[in-house]
Amino acid sequence: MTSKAIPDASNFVKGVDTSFEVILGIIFFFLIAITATMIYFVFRYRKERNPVATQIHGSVPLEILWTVIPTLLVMVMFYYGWMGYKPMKEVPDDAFVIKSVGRMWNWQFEYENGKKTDTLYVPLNRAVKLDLIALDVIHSLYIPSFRLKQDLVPGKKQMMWFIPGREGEFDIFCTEYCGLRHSSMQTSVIVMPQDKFDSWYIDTTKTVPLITDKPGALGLIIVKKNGCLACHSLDGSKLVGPSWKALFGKTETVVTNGQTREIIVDTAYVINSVYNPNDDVVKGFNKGLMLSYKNELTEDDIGEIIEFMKTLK
Amino acid sequence: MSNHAHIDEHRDDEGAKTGMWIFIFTELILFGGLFIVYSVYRYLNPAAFHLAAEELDTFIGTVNTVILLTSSMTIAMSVSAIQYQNKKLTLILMGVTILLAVVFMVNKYFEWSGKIAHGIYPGSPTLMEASQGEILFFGLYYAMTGLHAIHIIIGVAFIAYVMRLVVKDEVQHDNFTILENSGLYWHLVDLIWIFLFPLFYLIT
Amino acid sequence: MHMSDTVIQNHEPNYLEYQGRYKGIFAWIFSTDHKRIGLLYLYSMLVLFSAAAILGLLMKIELIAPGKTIMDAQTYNSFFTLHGITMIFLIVVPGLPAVFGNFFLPLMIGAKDVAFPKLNLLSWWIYIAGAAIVLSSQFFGDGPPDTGWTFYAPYSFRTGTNMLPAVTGAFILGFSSIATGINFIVTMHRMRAPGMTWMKMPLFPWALYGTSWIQVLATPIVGITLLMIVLERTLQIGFFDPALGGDPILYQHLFWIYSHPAVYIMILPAMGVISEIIPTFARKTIFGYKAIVVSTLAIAFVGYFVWGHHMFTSGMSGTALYTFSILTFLVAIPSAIKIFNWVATLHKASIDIQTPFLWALCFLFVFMIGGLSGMVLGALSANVHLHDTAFVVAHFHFIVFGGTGYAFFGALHYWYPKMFGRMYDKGWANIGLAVFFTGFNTLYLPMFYLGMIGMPRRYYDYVEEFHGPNIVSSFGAMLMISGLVIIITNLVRSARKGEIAEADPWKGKTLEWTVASPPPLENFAEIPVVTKRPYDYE
Amino acid sequence: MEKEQHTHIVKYKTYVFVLIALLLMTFTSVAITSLNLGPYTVSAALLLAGSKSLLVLLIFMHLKFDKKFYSIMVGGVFLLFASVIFITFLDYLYR
Ligand code: HEA
Ligand code: HEA
Ligand code: HEC
Ligand code: CUA
Ligand SMILES: [Cu+2]
Repeated sequence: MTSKAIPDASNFVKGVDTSFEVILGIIFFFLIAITATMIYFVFRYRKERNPVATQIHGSVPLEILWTVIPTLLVMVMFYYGWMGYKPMKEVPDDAFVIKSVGRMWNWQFEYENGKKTDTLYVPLNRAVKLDLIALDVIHSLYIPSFRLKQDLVPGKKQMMWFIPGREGEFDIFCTEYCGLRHSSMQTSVIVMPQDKFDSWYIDTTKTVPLITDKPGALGLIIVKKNGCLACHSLDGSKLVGPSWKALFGKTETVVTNGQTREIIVDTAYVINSVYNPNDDVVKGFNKGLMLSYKNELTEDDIGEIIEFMKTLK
Repeated sequence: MSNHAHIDEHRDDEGAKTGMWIFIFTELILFGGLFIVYSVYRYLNPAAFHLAAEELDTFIGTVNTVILLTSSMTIAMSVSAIQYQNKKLTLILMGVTILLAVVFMVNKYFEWSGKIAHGIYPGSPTLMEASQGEILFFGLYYAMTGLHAIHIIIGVAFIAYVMRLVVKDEVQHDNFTILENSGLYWHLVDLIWIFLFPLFYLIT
Repeated sequence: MHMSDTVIQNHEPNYLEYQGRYKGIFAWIFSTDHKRIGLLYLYSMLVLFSAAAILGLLMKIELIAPGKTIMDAQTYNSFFTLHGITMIFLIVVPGLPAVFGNFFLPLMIGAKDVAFPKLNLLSWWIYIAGAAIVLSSQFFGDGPPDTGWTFYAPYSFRTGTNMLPAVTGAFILGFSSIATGINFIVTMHRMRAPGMTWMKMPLFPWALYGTSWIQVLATPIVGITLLMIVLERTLQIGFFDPALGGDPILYQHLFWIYSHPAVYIMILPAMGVISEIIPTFARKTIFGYKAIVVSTLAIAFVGYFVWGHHMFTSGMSGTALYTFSILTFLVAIPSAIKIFNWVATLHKASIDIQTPFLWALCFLFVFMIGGLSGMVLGALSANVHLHDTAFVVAHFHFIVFGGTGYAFFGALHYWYPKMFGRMYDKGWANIGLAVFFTGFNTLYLPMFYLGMIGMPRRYYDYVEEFHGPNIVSSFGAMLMISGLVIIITNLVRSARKGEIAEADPWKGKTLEWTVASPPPLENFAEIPVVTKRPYDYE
Repeated sequence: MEKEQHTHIVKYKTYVFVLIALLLMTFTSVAITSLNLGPYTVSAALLLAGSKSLLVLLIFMHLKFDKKFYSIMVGGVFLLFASVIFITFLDYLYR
């Protein structure tokens, strides 16, 4: 559909683009023909050239003609649209399943062997099925080059599937408005040949990074993978949540059950903030935006995050 | 016709009635939106709706139905009464309608406060423990009967206003469209209840 | 009905001069005269339109380059929200009926006023109250709302911003819309001049008739839906919150059950205006009067059943998907019929090319682009790719701004001499139109392309790939605004300085041209008796 | 505008009969639900509610005595609403 369109980027590109082109052909014909007729009439029958109008009240055959023909044409359009769409709902049984989670405002992909990434890796020429889960509000996973889009609705199981046909990296956007950083909810899908994909898939060293001497390095990785930085800045600027700069050890004003109080940010407080974000809501911020990470993060993980926070002086 | 004020007070009884009917359609559709929500959630949670409906008291519901139907009759009769030029009867019938409406509201009050005393109200801890279907059922119960109750209050106000006009002889046997319209409004309230009743009280 | 030669030269005060019980501004804001109410709406809307349009311009400036240009993301999000709410709920939905419907419906059917003049004034007051409440959301609380005009659940009750006033305001506006609808329907049923049978009624009133029914029968749905959002936010009643068992997709159903018919509330009166302008300047009766009437009613009716095309990617059932897709295609047919009849009217006409006619021609062109791009969106597979991209934004600006907006300006230029008794400068009007039209296409055509290559809508920031077309588009916005400034300045200036207009400057044949310009207070000294069809040039 | 005369006066007796019919139907529907007819309970209750509302519309609200035009409008509105519900359920029934 675009100048850079890759006809086999996925198995759906052809169906979608065909329907698009058929419709485009029909509508361009009408647009040009009608505009041309209109301009011709205005030119030919302007007052100067045709001082007296001929009164014509209508014509039943003509009305029938221009009702029936467009009706047939729109049915053609419907047909192509439907044919291009139908395969999108017919998933092959042997598809490679990846759990895809959308939350404000990042993506996470979980593979069957437990690997988790924020970029989608898929094998070339193999049916891939994404199980789509939204944790907070509606998001929508959109891969323009694949001509694919599906909303992720909280509380509802959705899926999409495709067979990638070209090696390379393609954009993924979130196309359902989901708040402040909706437009930054981007990532990409990386298509690799099966053998390359396999070695990537088996390689677990990537998920257990080398523990460097630098304190907090592991914490930073955990933070990145869970998308905390979508809401928390490290440099003191205010995003959706409070900045983490010099957070640990500072005195924070929070609202607990409607009561305003002061507390010192210590380990227990951070753990509780991550597990039950709505217990103590930092003054000046909104309740309900941060979700609990009870199922995602262990206390050890949070310990690493705290190590990382301590480095942010 | 030279300098006198702009005449906008032309009288058109049929037009006023048409307007009232169209307004009634908008009210029906307003409730219609809630009925759509109700039917979808009922379809998705049949068991929970069943269970939740047991909580409601069919007896109070039936009594209130009888009350509303009777009040609907009295207001309809008042239109005949004014046409027979029986002012006193008209006023009595309208008064009875209002009285019945008040009884309805008193019943409603006891019903609601009973529920609330049991800890069943939107956002209550008891309800939050319940299944999602039950939360939806009671959410809809409060929203729909609440909106209906607001309509009762508006209807009573409307009828009371028309009663004043009858007293002042501004509504008479040859000029009673506004009485008819207040009656139409009251029947609308009745009409909605006719559906609310089985949907909430009788699906056990 | 030929009364153009017997215009009543009375010395009664016209509606602009008349002084009643109140003086000064009160003579306007408490007037029940349909003409004054029409102008009240016109002025309120011009102010609101300018405000919302400037938000649009600022958004375009922001989008001229990726990353932050002049505002941050939160501001951008609240801008398109307010822009969308204002444009839709405050301008294009009420727009044509409230301004031109109020002013011209009674004149065109030979009545002295609408059926319920007091209710009519009340509608305006409700409108102002609703507008004030919507706008108040900007100034207090936790910041301007940021949900988009669609208020999708569950985001709309998760966000911490000031949602309640926006939603409540939109809810209140619904009553204004409903009251106007009721008023118009009854007016047309009860107050047509003697002899004006339904099939002798002009097409603008017909369009208003269809529109009014949609207003009356669809608006309550959005009313109750918004009310549910309010209850959900304040009382924790779980209507749409998945955590409480609600279904967010049901919210979308309810929202679009209203909001799709609402797009026909916007376009039907616009089509009505075009059906008036074309025969007048073609000096020719309209081609296929009955076909146009029938297609008006058909659009109003079928338009109720296509709402699902806004939800093709939301995860509806397959059955619903293809039903909605087929119905979407079918609803295009009546629009097509109208286009064909309008063009056929030009055949063997004797066309007087004046500013309103040029607006009508431009309308036809941009409306076709907007409507035909709707065909692309109605096709399931193309929609999956294009949904929620800039393509949709281009579609609806072409059809909402290009359709309703152009018709609004066309109507303003057409009826201006009747409303104000003066003529604008035709030269400047045409120059303004030319600049505006060029800018319009430069602004929105690139957005079709952006959508095709995958740029999502409601995007504050975008990847480098989308930069080029965005520059062109932003440039177009500035060009278009220059055009608008010329147009509006010309109109504002001419209201005082323009030459005096005669009663029937365009040689129109409908009843409003038979009275003086500006019309006398009571419209008709004597109610006319209609014997002929509306566009009778024989 | 000429003024139409409301000529038809409904007799008190008619209203009383209608009320009796309405009450009977109410009690029937209460009785039916305690019988437990399974899935038919709801349809029976709704059917009765439908007949009740028809009576209210025709007699109490005078549709029977008014111009046809009112009945057509009311019918149209109910039809429209039914179609909207039907189409909404095309989604939920086939998910
Ligand atoms: C005035 C308002 C208006 C009007 C009249 C229309 C008219 C139409 N609209 Fe549009 N639409 C909107 C306003 C409008 N729309 C808005 C505001 C949105 C976005 C909402 C949001 O998400 O914020 C939207 C979104 C929208 C979508 C959803 C896109 C998405 O989000 O995925 C779709 C999908 O089907 C659609 C389709 C159509 C169709 C088929 C018509 C048809 O009625 C068009 C009919 C007209 C023609 C077809 C042209 C004239 C005919 C001819 C030239 C003859 C030849 C024709 C043929 C042979 C077919 N519209
Ligand atoms: C009537 C409807 C209407 C109109 C006319 C417009 C007009 C404009 N819109 Fe609008 N737009 C919408 C309805 C409309 N829009 C809707 C419904 C949305 C969706 C919102 C959502 O997503 O929720 C939207 C969204 C939207 C977006 C998408 C945001 C996004 O998805 O990221 C953008 C971006 O560029 C935009 C831009 C513009 C621009 C530049 C104009 C310009 O054309 C405006 C130009 C006009 C002017 C600037 C006028 C200036 C005039 C004066 C200064 C005159 C002075 C006055 C007097 C003297 C009296 N609009
Ligand atoms: C959707 C946005 C969002 C995301 C994602 C998010 N947070 Fe938060 N966070 C907030 C908001 C808003 C607050 C302030 C309100 C509150 O205290 O609940 C907050 C508060 C906090 C606090 C308390 C800060 C203070 O100043 O006292 C901690 C600690 C925290 N978050 C940790 C995390 C961690 C760790 C992650 C990632 C695993 C994370 N957050 C992801 C929005 C987010
Ligand atoms: Cu996630 Cu937009
Ligand atoms: Cu639509």
